[in-house]
Amino acid sequence: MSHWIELNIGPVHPATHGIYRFRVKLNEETVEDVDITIGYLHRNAEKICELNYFVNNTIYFDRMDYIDAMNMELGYLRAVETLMDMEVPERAQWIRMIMAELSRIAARMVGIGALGLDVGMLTPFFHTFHEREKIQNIFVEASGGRQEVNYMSIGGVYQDFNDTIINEIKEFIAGFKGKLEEIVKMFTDSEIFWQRNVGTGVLEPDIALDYGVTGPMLRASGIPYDVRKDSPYLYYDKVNFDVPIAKSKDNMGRFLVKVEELRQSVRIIEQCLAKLPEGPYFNPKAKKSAMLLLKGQGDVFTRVESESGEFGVFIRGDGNVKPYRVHARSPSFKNLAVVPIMAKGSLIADLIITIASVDAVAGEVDR
Amino acid sequence: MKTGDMGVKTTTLEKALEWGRSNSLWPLTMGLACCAIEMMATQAADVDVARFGSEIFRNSPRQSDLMIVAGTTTKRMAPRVKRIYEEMPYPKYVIAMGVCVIQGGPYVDGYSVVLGVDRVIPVDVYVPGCPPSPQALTYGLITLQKKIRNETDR
Amino acid sequence: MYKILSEETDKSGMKVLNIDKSDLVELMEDYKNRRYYLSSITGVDMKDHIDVIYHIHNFDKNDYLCVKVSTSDEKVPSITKLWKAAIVDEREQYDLMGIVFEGHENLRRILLPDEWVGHPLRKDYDLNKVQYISMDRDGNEHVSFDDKEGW
Amino acid sequence: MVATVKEIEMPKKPIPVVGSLKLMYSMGKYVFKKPVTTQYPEDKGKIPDRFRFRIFLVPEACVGCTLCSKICPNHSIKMENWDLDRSGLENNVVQTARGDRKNLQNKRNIYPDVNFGTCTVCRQCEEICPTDAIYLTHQFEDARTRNSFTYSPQELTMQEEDVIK
Repeated sequence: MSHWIELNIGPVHPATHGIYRFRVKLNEETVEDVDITIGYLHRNAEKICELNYFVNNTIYFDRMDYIDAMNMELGYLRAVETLMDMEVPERAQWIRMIMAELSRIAARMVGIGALGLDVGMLTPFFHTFHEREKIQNIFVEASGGRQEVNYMSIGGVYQDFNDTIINEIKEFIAGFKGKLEEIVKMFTDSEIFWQRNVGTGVLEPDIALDYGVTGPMLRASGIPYDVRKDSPYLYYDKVNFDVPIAKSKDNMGRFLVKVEELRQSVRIIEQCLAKLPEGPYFNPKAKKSAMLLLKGQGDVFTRVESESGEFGVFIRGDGNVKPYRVHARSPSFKNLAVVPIMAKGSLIADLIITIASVDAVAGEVDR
Repeated sequence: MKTGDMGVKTTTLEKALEWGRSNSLWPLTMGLACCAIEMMATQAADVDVARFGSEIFRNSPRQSDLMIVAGTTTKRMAPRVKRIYEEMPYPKYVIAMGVCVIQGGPYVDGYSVVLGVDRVIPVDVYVPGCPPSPQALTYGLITLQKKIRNETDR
Repeated sequence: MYKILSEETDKSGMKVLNIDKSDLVELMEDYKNRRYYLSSITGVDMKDHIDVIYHIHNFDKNDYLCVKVSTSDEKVPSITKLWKAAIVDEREQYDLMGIVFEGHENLRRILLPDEWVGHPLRKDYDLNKVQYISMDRDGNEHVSFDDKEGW
Repeated sequence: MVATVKEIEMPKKPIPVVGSLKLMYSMGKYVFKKPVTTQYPEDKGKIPDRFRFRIFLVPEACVGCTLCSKICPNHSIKMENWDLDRSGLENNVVQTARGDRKNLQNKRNIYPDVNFGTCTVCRQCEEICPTDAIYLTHQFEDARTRNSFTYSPQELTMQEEDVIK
């Protein structure tokens, strides 16, 4: 005899990682259907972007995927620079690459720490946030902002790297390698983590493609798609790194893919530091006096690999100092839509882990 | 002691209560947006807000007496914030963290953001910054403690 | 058979196909059979008409393609039958831009409450007309123009 | 470009009791390590040079060009009329290469006032300012119990403690 329950999770709930509302239809303990309500953090960034100058809008992109601000800025600025035919000096590109990878590590640290909290482990949270704090100190050292950095400008970066920053990054990388293995061991040595992650939240590759899922979720389903590799931006074609995939398609696979990506990020940063050239760090075309006069015309759609997947930005300019239309293709928005498929037939407790492994960020889902 | 023992005793009792309240503020995790991450960082090892008696971030409004509204409050979220605030037991305090919560922040031009959470619930301490660093939030907490002990009004 | 009105390359080096909206489903079906997947849907309000821009992607060939449709009566055929990714995308564009996707089974607002008046990303949307949201005991949201009812 | 794909190996499945003991050991190690917590109000920790928070103003250098109010993404900066000559400020001089002189460039006598209740610390006003008159400093301890964060040009020249008074 079946017993139907409708359970409400959210909008404010520690397991939702942001403010979404999950209405779960339960057959005793088994999830039959999940109805996701989003929009509690709809901050109309796309509308405001139309009212502002091109230079202003980086701050709204910072706040989309707020734990991975550097990649969001990069996504917007790539589009703007393509629109304006603005060239970025070599040094600025390498600096951007280092910062993007550091930002990816910082974002993953939040994601993994929060996953630990959901499984019931409090300790990894403190370790991951300590590592994140170190990265944020580097960001402050470079830009002055901790989390929403506003570091990259049109045609380069606002402030140059100096020796202190480079030394700090080197120090961090040296310490992080060992620390990461220790954090991973904390998870994989735990019997509970193992039981709750293996075999839950299975996502088949054809469903993932059909729903437009990208990022670590797609890679964990066995499809090696990474924007950094397939259509390289910055100098990702000049560094060596691997695209990790997992065959298991479950939550454990996603966790391991994310961890492996961290190792690859460390590898990329090391190569970047070795190759960092001297030279100007911004394009003189976008200097002080011209900041408000930058114009663009035409359509452009560029994409970068953010921590949760393929982040695309569409901009249409009408030859004015303000963009005509800005649209962000946010990966979390698509990734979250597949949760009902992944959770169907699983236990209610596994739904929480599935949501955590999606790593959706509310600011990016709702924009 | 000229005005009678009772008066003196009540004030000292109140002082003791204030002192006790101010040193055991248990915050509620009201992480709405970007500032939530910095709020988590405040709880984590590097700043460790537990040193001020804010021992643990509770997930239930029934168990907490301090609501840190961290992040943009949209119009859709405002009724829910109010409902959660009403569920908290007295005495309750509110810290508005970040400029979005104070006056709308970067989204003042928009159509879906509440321009200041003090239109919805009463706020005790405002912590500006976008987002405020964990130290700034800790300073806000100290300000709140001082306010509870009637030591500051700024 | 569908007809491509014009073909161009945009600034980011992406191939752009301009087509008529009656050919949309047919063209998309053809590309779906060639293992293309939907990436994003964007609506642009050009005041007298609305441009709907589809970005599709082939993972094997690593090829990105842009399909542009223009509509003057706010109606475009839905492609949710081809890709499930279109469900949320079309709902978002309906919500913010007011494009009606014909054939979409669940075309409701997704980011704003159901009672919201107007589509905010339209160029003629009046930002000075502030709308306020309140919630009753059951959790249903109500929208009004009166600042006493809601925030 | 051919993607270099790396398939992930599953780590070894933990043996139930041994895994937990290993975890206990790895966490127990930290008992003997130095604490990482900064004792905040007493010790402010390491504040990097470029850390920026509250906006300050050098009124002698401001030329009243209104660029900062134009670039501010959310209109936190507005220009306000403030007569520097009559404000009683003693060092009403601007230091230039040609010597000290009065702030004659600011003919309209307009100076920025900042609403810190909406300022996102994006530092674009500092970037665009042609004379480096507006700048951001380390000062982050400005929590208040009232929702009044608008700083007049005069208050922008003062330290936080003086503003409260």
